Amino acid sequence: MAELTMVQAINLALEQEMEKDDSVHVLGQDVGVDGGVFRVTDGLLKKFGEDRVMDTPLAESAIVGMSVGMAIAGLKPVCELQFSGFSYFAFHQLEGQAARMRWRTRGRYNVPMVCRMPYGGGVRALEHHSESREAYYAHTPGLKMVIPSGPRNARALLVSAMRDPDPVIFFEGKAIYRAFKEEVPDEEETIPLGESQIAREGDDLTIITYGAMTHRTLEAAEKLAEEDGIEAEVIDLLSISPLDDEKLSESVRKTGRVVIVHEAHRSFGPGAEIIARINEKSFYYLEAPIQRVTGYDVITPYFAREQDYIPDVARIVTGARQAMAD
Amino acid sequence: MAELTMVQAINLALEQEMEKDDSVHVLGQDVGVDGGVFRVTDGLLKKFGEDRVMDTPLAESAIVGMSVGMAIAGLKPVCELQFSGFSYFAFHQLEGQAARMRWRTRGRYNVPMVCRMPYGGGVRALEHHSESREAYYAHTPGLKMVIPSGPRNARALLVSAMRDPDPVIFFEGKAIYRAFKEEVPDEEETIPLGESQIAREGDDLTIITYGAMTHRTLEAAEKLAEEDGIEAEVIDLLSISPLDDEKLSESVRKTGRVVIVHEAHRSFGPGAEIIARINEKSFYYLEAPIQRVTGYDVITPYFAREQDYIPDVARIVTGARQAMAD
Amino acid sequence: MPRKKIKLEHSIEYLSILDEKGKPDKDLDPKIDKDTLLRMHRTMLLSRRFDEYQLRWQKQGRIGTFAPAKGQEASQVGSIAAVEDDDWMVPSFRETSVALWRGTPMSGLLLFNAGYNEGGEIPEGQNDLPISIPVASQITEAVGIAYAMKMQKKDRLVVSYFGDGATSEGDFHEALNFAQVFNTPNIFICQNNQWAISVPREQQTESRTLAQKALSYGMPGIQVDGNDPLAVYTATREAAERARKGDGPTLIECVTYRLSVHTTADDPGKYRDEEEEEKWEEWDPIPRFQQYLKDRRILRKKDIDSLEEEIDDEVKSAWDEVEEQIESLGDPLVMFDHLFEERPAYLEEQRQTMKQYREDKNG
Amino acid sequence: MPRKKIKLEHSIEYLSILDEKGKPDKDLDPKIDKDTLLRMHRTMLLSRRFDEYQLRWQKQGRIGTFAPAKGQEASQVGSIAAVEDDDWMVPSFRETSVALWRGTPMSGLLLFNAGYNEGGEIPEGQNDLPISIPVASQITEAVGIAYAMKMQKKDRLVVSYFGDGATSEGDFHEALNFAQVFNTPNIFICQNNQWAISVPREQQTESRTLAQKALSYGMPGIQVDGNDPLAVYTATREAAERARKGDGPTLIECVTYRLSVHTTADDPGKYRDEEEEEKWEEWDPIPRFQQYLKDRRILRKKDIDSLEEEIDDEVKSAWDEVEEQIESLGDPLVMFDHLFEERPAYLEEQRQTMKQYREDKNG
Ligand SMILES: Cc1ncc(C[n+]2csc(CCOP(=O)(O)OP(=O)(O)O)c2C)c(N)n1
Ligand SMILES: Cc1ncc(C[n+]2csc(CCOP(=O)(O)OP(=O)(O)O)c2C)c(N)n1
Ligand SMILES: [Mg+2]
Ligand SMILES: [Mg+2]
Repeated sequence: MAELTMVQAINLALEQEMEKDDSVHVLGQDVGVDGGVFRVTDGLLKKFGEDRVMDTPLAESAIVGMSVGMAIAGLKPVCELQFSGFSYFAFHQLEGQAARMRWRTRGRYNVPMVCRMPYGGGVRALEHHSESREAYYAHTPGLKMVIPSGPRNARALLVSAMRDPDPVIFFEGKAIYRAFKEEVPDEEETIPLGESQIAREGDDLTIITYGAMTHRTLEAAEKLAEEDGIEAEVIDLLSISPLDDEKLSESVRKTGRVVIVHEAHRSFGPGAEIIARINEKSFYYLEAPIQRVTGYDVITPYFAREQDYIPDVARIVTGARQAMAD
Repeated sequence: MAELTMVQAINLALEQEMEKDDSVHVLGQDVGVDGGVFRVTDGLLKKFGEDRVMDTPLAESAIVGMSVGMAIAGLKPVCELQFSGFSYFAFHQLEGQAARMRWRTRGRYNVPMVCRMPYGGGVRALEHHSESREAYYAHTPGLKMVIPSGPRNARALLVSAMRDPDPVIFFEGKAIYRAFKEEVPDEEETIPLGESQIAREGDDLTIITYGAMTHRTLEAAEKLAEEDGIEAEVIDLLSISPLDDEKLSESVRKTGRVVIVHEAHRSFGPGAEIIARINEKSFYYLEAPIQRVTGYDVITPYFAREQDYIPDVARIVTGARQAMAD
Repeated sequence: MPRKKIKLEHSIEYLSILDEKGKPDKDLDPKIDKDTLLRMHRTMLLSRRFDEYQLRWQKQGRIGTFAPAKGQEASQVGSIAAVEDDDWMVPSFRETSVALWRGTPMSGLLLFNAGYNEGGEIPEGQNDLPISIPVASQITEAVGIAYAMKMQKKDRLVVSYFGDGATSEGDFHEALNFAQVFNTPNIFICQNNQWAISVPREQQTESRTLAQKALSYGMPGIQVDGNDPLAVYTATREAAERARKGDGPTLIECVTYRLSVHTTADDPGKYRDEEEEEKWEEWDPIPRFQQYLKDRRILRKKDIDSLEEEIDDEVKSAWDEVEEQIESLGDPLVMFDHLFEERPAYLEEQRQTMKQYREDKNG
Repeated sequence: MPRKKIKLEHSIEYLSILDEKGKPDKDLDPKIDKDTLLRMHRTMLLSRRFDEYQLRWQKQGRIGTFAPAKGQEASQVGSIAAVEDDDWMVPSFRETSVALWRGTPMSGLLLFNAGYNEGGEIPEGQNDLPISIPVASQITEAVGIAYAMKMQKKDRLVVSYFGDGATSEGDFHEALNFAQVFNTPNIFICQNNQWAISVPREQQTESRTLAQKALSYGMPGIQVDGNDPLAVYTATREAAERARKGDGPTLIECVTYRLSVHTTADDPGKYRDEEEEEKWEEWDPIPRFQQYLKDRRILRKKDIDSLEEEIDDEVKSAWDEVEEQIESLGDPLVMFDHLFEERPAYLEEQRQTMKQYREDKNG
């Protein structure tokens, strides 16, 4: 048991799985000698050698396409795209090859690969380094879309993702890479993909969120309890696709009021699907319109104004009060 | 005034605009000598020459990237991607360059380009030829996403798109390219982007749809009137982004019951955002859960089973009855 | 001195062995054994006849659109015959002759062309990827597979196919660069059939050859007469030897011609001259190869006649087979299979909806 | 005869003019006029000092991460000085020297690096695209602009910049192919600075030079000493002449070195030897160029001293300027501007929400 940052926890997951399973390979730009631009793969090259920790040329489509080929032929590639904002260079490979190979061959080939990428704002980075476009991948049949919210669940989810027989898109919130530490057990832990967690229990209101936003949401929930006496239940989705409909329904039916919080752009974003699911499954339990507290439908602004784009505690509180007031 | 198919109507829009405006260029694979694989650009090469009707090499990213450059420098490119299923090869150019250039330069450069592509099923085509992934583009800030439903509005919308100072993604339903003809006036017509049309008036139920699905929806509406005495209002969106919130609200507040019909995959699809908007703007008017009649969350099946994937009249009727019964 | 020519790693060669009349260059003849030669010939002929039947069936609406291999049989068979049966094969979408060589049943191809996903199933034991429709989309996969072979210390290489048009796509470039950097056992077969739908080779790129694109990666590249199965075989064999020795990938440009339509949705009359087609008809790889086989007394006129009959029966019975298969196929609910190993709840729900809907409709 | 070598359209040359001591090859010296030489020198020095100050300011948290041009000043200034002021310029993300040559105020660059979108504004009249962070992402745009120039019959060409790593991206390949096919007036400047973050040039691709990648497109390509402004200038000049004559694009590989960090988020100590850095320090383009200028008696030691002082003041006052600018900038609501020419209703709604929210918070 050690206190680890999320970067360290992900590193641990990779290291332990590579030790256990020879077929796991890590590949991407700067993942070897440099240990990754965020140091997530630090030390792996030394331990596992360059055949298994592969510094690739600068070409996202080939990184993903090569991973798909490796996965078909019996390896378990974990590829890193340096920022999710560059994954669109490989979009055709992700939607056209990774997501379809099992289906196209009626199960003859499957693609057990993980495509890791940092997402989201908060580290004073450049354009294209702060986006949160998980909806693209969640809308793509054949892909799973996972976003941990902290060291411990990041480790457990990544282990599950590496063992999953199908391609998993794995977003890592840059803002929480090193923001805090958590106890992470040495022994292996997994969390089934598709299962969310109740991050805080409450009866008055359901706040649904994930990734880096989970922490601001929890803060907001405390504030609501203190200042308004509102006890919010906070659901940390962990998987954006598949969505954990069951846990969502349960909570919504209990509280009747819902807020959704995400960094992603509002329109056609993850919040929309969550609203649609609740509409379908729990319409008659709803007492007020569901509130979306999200990024705006603008290009994610450069870092000086990024925090005005990303939902903050106050905006979440405002959204929650609105949901209660209606 | 002539009776035209949608292919002919789009061709007319291109021809008239190219005549009027020297800066309009058409480019893409096979758009010149061959007149486009669907013959949409037929005759243009002969009339305007190869400088303005450009057969390009086989590279989607360069087609879009080159168009962006042309647009920046004063031309008005209308590029064709052969099928929307291949647009992901250019996804980084669309989201990263076309959509961002105005914003990135604070308006110094704008990108008046149209990116046309056939979408959707129904023509017995191969894999990747039948998708309906407009949600990807609708979720992307800086892009407009337009889908006509027939010859006359296709022509009018394309003229608007070509004159729009910003990039427009223009989906053309293959299934309705030649399915029927409509009177299309010789004189210019335009429809403002972002404006939907009431395709059928009714007081009992609102059915929201667009593109090729509009016709099946209208058929379903007739059937509902005949068999159930239900008068459905059918809204043909025309623009997926921006959505015409006003017209949606008006209708929903009148009927209180809603069905959404689209070919796109269900989860994280356009229907989700429409539900979210209605939730936000007209929650208290809703009398029952909104029904989604959509494509499933599977790879669009090959053509032998495609019609089981695409919503048909009976499925729409079932969805409508459900919306009325709840 | 300060302005000097740079020496490249490789030079680009052109190779042909059979002349237009089917006479071989004696020194270069790869001396393929008789059985292999006959199997090559049979596959080429079968592919040709199968294309012809399929064109008819497509007109009759029995199958949907497809891409005939006519004219490219030598490029396809010459290359695939030069590697082992358990090497990997990664097609594009026009490799009928290759598929037949590998053992894919015609009924499978027909099923695919009739619009059934089940047609994409690769027979167990055959190390082939399925057809991928987007141009150049699985060249990177071929590199990944080759890398896996290397890691697993299997003596297997990967042959992958694509067209002249595909060389313009970014993925072609990225894949070949990766292959050379990771020194993978790949053979890249570019079937330059002179056309990418309506775009002629000369408009696709300004490089004199496609083979020279290998220089961009420090990779050996060679251009061969793609209508000469012996030349294609020889070049592939050499590439395979290099690959197996651990000397990395090769790009082979087969200069050939698409003698038929692009797909059945296409009308070449819109963009190319009949004269050009006629010129290339004279270079048809099948008669040329037959002449060579006859001259070597491996094949007689009457062998060809009886082979033609045999093939005719085979193709026709493939149709009967596929008709039966179609009848025995599951209902459309199968579209919910094989998305993931385990079907998640939301998909099962959708499946149930469809099931219910079909039951309501049918009864 | 049937196995023969193919002749390529072009051969690849290497060009250098200044030797390591700054002595020119007399025959090759492009004889640039004195004013231009001095402007080149000033820009290189300004760029160097500006980088140094920015590194400091970044450490102090005044600006965010950025990519220093240190070591590449000759590649950048040598090339941009060889074209006209109203030619187009398409940068990647490390072209500080180019931006300064073109007239971009340092305050604008600082504003950008301080995280303000307004810093991306291109001064009116300057035909430059803004920085684009994704590698290789606007090479295709450069081709589109060049095509537009050709169509509009303007005698303007387009110089675009990218690194060694960028040559691995598909977009590099697609763009160069399009440029040659459409015969556009493009000059592609590849700044081979030996590293793509931690990946050395030799692992990026196996081709001996990057210049030879031009052969893939039938395009002229040349490799030059990128730390020699005269060689870069000469090669660019030749390319510009070809482009203006309608003879199409050129690829120029400038062999140079990134003397500093990749960006301020990077630690080269993790992946490269100090020895290598020291070796390249000796080839620093600035002292070499200064020696040449001194030898030609265009520049004296004391001119350099006073120039250094001038530059120091200039850079410092740029910071004062940008501080003022930042204060005068609008509030974050500006993020809703410039998405579209007209703001659609849904965006205006979101803007109002933000406005309301800010008012509530502040008052
Ligand atoms: C990415 C992509 N873009 C466009 C198409 C449409 N398309 C199908 S085949 C083809 C031409 C391919 O030419 P080539 O690579 O020479 O192969 P050939 O058809 O000649 O065998 C095109 C443009 C496609 N399938 N995929
Ligand atoms: C598409 C894309 N992938 C990855 C990155 C992250 N990244 C930024 S710069 C860089 C290296 C670029 O190398 P090179 O092209 O040689 O340019 P240099 O930095 O040396 O100037 C990388 C990988 C990016 N910006 N864009
Ligand atoms: Mg071809
Ligand atoms: Mg570099």
